Amino acid sequence: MEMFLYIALFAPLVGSLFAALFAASPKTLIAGVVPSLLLFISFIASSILLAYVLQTGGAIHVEMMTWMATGDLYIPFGFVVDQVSVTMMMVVTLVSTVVHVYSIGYMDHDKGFNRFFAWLSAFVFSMMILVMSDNFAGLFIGWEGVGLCSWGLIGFWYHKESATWAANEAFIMNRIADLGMLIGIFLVYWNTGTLQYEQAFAVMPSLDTEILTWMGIFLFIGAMGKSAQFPLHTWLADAMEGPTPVSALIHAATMVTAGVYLVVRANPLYDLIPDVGLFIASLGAFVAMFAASMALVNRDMKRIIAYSTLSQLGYMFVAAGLGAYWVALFHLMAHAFFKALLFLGAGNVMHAMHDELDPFKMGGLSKVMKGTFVMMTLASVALAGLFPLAGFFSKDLILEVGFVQHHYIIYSVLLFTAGLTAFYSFRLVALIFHGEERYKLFGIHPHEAYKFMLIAMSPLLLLAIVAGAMKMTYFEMVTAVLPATEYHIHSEITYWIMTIGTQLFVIAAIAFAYKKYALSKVDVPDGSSDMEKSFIYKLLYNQYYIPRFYENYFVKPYREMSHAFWKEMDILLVDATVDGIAKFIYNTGENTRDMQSGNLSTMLKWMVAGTVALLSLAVVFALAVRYLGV
Amino acid sequence: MEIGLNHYLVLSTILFAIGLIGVMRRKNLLLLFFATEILLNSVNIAFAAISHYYGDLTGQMFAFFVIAIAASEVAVGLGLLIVWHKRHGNIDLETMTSMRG
Amino acid sequence: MLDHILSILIFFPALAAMFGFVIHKDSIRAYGIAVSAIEFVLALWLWFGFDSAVSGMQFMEFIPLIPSFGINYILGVDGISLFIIILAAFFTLIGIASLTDTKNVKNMIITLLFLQMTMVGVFVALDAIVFYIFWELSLVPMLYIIGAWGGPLRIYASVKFFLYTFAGSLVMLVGMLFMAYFYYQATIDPMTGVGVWSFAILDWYRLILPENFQLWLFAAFFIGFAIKVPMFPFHTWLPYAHGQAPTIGSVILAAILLKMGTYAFIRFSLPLFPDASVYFMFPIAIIAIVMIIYTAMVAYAQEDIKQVVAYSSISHMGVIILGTFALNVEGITGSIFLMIAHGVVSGALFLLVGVIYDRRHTKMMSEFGGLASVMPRYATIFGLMLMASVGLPLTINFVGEFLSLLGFYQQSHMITLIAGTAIIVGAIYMLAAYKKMFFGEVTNEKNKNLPDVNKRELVALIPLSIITIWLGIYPKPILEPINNSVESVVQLMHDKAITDEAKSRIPNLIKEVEEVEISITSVEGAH
Amino acid sequence: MLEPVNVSLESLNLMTLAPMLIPIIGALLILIIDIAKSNLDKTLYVGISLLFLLIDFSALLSSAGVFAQDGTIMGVFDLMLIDGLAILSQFILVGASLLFIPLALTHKRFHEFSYPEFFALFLFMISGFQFMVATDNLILIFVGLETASLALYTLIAMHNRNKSFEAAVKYFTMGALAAGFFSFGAMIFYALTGSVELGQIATILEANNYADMGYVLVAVVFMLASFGFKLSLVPFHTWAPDVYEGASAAMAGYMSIVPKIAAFIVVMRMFEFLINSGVVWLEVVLYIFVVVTMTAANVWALVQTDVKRMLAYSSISHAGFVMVAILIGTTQANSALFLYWILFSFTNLGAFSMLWISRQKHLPVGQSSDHSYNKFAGMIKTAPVAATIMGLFMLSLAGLPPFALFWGKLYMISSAVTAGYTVLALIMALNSAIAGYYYLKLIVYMFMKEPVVNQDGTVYVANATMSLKTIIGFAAVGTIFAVIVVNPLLEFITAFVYNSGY
Repeated sequence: MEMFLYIALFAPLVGSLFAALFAASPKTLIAGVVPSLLLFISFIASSILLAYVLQTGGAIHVEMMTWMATGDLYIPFGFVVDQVSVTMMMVVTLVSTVVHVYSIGYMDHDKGFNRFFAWLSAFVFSMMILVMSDNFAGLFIGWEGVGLCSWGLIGFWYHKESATWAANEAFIMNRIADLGMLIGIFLVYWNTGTLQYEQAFAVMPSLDTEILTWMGIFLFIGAMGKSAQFPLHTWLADAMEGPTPVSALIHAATMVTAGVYLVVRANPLYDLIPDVGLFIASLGAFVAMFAASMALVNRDMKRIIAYSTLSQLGYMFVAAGLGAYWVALFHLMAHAFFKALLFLGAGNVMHAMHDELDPFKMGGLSKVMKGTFVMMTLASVALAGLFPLAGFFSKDLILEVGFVQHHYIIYSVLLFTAGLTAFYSFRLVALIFHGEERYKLFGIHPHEAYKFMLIAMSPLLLLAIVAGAMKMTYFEMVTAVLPATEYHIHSEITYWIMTIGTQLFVIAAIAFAYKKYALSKVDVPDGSSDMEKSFIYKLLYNQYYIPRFYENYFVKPYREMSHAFWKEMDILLVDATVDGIAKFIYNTGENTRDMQSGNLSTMLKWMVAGTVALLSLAVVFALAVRYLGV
Repeated sequence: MEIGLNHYLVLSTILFAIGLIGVMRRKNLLLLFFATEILLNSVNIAFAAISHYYGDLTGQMFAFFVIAIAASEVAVGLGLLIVWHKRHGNIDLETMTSMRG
Repeated sequence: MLDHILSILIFFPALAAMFGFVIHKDSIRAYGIAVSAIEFVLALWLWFGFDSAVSGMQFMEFIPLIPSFGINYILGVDGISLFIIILAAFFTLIGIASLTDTKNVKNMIITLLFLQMTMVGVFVALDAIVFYIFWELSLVPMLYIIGAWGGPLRIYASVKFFLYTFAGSLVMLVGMLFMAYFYYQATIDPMTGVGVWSFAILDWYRLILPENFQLWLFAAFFIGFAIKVPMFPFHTWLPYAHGQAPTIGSVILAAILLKMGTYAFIRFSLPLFPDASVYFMFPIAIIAIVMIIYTAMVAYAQEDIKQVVAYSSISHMGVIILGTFALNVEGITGSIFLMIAHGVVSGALFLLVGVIYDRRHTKMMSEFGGLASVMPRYATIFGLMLMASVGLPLTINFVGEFLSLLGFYQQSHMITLIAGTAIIVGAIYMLAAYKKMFFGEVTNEKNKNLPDVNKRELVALIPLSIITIWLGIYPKPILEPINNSVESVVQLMHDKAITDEAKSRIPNLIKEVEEVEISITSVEGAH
Repeated sequence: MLEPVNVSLESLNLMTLAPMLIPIIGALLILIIDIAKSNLDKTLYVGISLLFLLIDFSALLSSAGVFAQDGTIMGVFDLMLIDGLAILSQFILVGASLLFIPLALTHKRFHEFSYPEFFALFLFMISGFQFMVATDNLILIFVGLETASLALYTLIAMHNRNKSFEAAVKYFTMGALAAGFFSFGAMIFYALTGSVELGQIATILEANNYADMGYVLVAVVFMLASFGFKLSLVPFHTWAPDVYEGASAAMAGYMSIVPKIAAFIVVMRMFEFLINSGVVWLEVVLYIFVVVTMTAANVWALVQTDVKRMLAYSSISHAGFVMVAILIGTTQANSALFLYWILFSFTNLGAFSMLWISRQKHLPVGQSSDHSYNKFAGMIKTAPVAATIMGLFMLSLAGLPPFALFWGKLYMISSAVTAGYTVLALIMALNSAIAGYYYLKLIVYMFMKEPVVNQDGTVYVANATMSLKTIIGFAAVGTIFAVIVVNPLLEFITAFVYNSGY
């Protein structure tokens, strides 16, 4: 089995390096095909591992080699395939295989075709390390690795200012969180003496709650950055500057869920500190609604989906924070499928619309893009959580968790957000695919994407539809390592009322969206309507002014302070002091050199003066000795 | 009043002071040399007096040596002075300022 | 031959440099490459012959120099110095191989070989005065390199570099003389009343000083080392030196010369003055924080790419200092590893800056933009080094930074948290610089047809790239010998510590080291 | 009725006079040869001088051997005092003279060397200095001092330039004043103790426990002023820069070494017993002198534009540095003085010889002085070897290891440290750093600037002959490989100093 583990892990790396060989040369199809194939192999290997894990119920643990060892610190490259990581591996390899194949078509005309695949496969490799590592340091490798690849892929079109800016923003913001993560790791090491999950978690119950709390908080700060939780969320929306497959893979299905994975992985720790868990859940609920609200009014197709991702991550954190780790992981998986599907669909639309992103400028595309239309609609249904698609099973479960644990505020927030989700999802679908064909005004001739791209997407569609059915199998599998709490509402009636109520609420929201954006006439907004002038709209449209706040109160002061430090402090103070001392010495010489006037008379006077001075000193001293007895 | 050792010493000191002042004030090289001669000779007086006071010949010997040295100094000094005068036509200290700083 | 390998390592380049005078200037480059290659092979041989399991000094050599005053030519190498020596040999080779300056190339190569002698000498000397000799001598070739091949402000920069360091090390010299005197006092034989003069570091290790002496001596040594490192606020010579130096000068300066300071902290300050090290731990940590954050911010404000790298060096040196003063095995090992890592990475970055400077004769970032599409290979290697510089895992820097910060975390959580912002602020200036240089459209006509990196440049850059990743993934071969030597240093410090705080701050590894026996409580005449 | 003087030759111990008499004989021989046949070539006189100096040196070696066996030798009615200090300083005196004499064999013809009197005077001067160091009788010190000084004034003047005369006059006048000070100081000592022998003076003063402290101090003041002049301590230093500039470079280099070591010996004999018997005043004053001399001279040297003048100030600073030894007064410090001075003489003579070798017959057009910094700009391009050697001397003067002077500085600072003068040690160290600047300045000019005045390298070796090159090579080798000789030298010096009771 170890062989399959290594195949699963390293196949993407080989693919990446292979593509990187061609990075500087013009487009070669093979640079896309080979990594895709290798990823497929990785997927197969993961599947075999999954089968193994399912069969035996055990985990595979390997230690490849030592990474760092000094003092008491010992960090190996160790990998573990257990129920949790194999789930993630499946999600990662599957979605990325799909995305790779899709990208062969999507990036068809791009100059950086080869480079794209190098980065993309490298990303998958990092993600695999992240999920498979058996220790915190290894996790951190993957953690930073995905950050790097995300930087490279967001800034893939590096000639675009906005893209590179977004890439740097994403990297730096992630780094802020990574510091938290790093400190968390230090805390783990100095308190447990090891960074291996197993051993560290084994020691933790004996530790002080305060220390554990700090540990939990710092590790979660790391998770907040990767999973773009408030207040470190702004990078995710900006990350949409990258090519759409990237958004699908990284910013929807995999990387952003790393934070959730971390919390799930560290469940023995978070079980010990329910207060932190509650905080995580509350933040998750807040983010769920917060992000959904921004999605309501946004006019950028990809950003809407990105906010939706953010919102769904909030859901996952609610589940994870409340101790329902398997639920979180289940939603993570389901979400990966339909969200990736949604993004890839959006990619098709973008291609068709020549990179136009404003859904108000589209409309009626269902006629020309049937396949995409079907897929995106179904994905949206899944996202909205309608029976019997994946979202229904996973998302409603989170609502139940909140309810069962008596966190009613969280529950209501999530419920309300479910409505918002349905609304904005179908607002998007309606604007893109229904109504008038507004794009004609702009002289665009849309066309459906390549067949094989649609075929590539189909596994995701399938899973988005059926994933819910795997719930119980899944439950049995992962609870081998995660707390096996089932969340049943005690009264059957309450359960049915809640479920049906939620469904009705969601359907109502969808209907409202259709009524507003599909059935009535839609104009391209120009800022003149009453709604656009309202405060709420502006607030939401400007993302609560948070990016502006960051720009004005962090970025700008930092820039100005840097400049001041350089010009005022370094040059005018520190360096000037050094030079000042040197100049002082030099100028002393310059100012006193006239003592050497060259005039013999003066020279003689100096001599006599020196003697006289000495004489007076002598007299003073002699008097002192005589009369004071010094 | 009897002239004692102290009187000689005071005289010597006064002469020495005069010499010093001369050294400082004179701008004429020749007069400057005179001032240095006064310096040395003031010491001679004291040496002779002290020698007499102690009844020891060392002081007088010292005085002789000082005289001899003063003489040779004058020889060298005048030599330099003459050369200087030949070249510059004066023996004014104020003109000797080609090197400074 | 292994018995005298250290002497050979020191004097072979010097001797070769002498012969260099008679070599024709057309073939001097080949000569230089050959000599430095041999030196590099010798250094590798040293590594090969080095016993990683031994924590003490190896390949010791002893020749009496001024025995009546306790000055002897004592050499030795342990895990702490071994890799810096190899690095020095390596960078000289790379530097000569990639040398593009054609002006007075003969003088340059001869100077570089002399410089190599001093660099190796500093790291193998086990006698304070011999150490000091090489320490000071290294200034001269560097002075010449900056002053003769530098930019418009070269003379100011080189003189500043020289005098600043020189002044600092003279204070250090006074400290050394005191140290020798204390040793003399401590070894006075009550029968004869005569002591033993010794400048041998290993002798000094056995000396336990009262705390107040330690504090003063620590301060004296500190000034010398801090200027060399350079630590804030003594750092201002560095931007000038780097800004004006030719590529090769910057490479060697950043890769090796700065390491002398941090190495000296570990070789002298820590084991000689354990209590003072603990006493000054927090003030120095705060300076390190200032170095990390402040200089990173200053780096962000720079307009000249070379200055960015220069200030980034200071920032990284801050992390090294922090790791050193963690006073535990993790931290010190990390800081030594980071020395090597920073050497490789900053050396490579300066080489990379040199590549673009050779093409455009400007280092202003505003002149560039969009280079990624014109010079993709260059952009890739630069990107790799940039990522190494910001401490991405699986690159060489990460190992060092991680261990350094991890180490200091034991001493202070808050300071580590603040110092940890290194990974943030580092990313900010580096990414900003990279964006300015490589991203965007090519706007400047002159940049449209720049050739990508050529073979000669690749010869230097590829090995560095490989090392960057190789040691990031598999640091063990280096980490292990370092670890062993550091353990003995830490144990020595623990054993020597006299204050309770120092005893508790410096971990006891329960490991056997040479016996510490001499101690003095007061010294007559010292006030 | 006077008793007939009955003196046995053995008790006179005339051998003690031998080292002083040898140069005198040589000088007389030169004069006689000149009378017999004039217009002989200078090489003859150089040869004779060298010969006699070598004989002198071997005579010194034999007295060193005697001293090593029997300790201090007295002779000639106890006027002569051959102890370790005397022998060591004479080694330096004669050794430096040996290095100086071949410098007369320049490529260009210089006025002074064509006169045999130059060599005669030179030998007289050496013998004067030798008398000065080999006695503790104030009369003999005075006579030796003046013999040497008067000869020296003449030697400077013989360079036969306006500046040389000016320098000679200045030096002479101030020297006369210093002579006055000396004799006045000696007079007070005599008045206080009735003796002119330093040993006896010390004994008597200690016997009455410094009852007349005020008068002792006055005597010390005059002695200080007199030797302050000789040692060029600030503010008695004003002659030095001008005289160095006016004298030929070779002469200037010689002057920076030989007269000073002689003066140092006298000062050591005179002041150390005072310091050791607790005359705090002297300690304080010397402290001030040392610090001021070191620092002020350094600061002035910074702003010079002429290399020779810079070296003049630097010599003043070095003298201040070495004066520390007198202040400290331990055996280690006194040994450091000799070690320092021996190493310094190599280096400094080498540096001045480099100036000498580049000396043109006449001032080049557009230059105000012979050795302006500008003259050396870009020297590495036109005369690489000369530039390297010059740079070497500068580095050594700056105290950069492992060159000669570093060891001197090291040992000197160490002696300060050992004696508890911590602050002084730091001041010494920092002064070395300041000094670094002006030495570096020349290096910067030579190695890093483009040639401005001389595009042709031959100017830097305009004066070079085999003998000059040999001397410079000798100095350079000594400077580089000093580390090898430091240990035997140190052991030798320490033994001699210690056995002389200092």
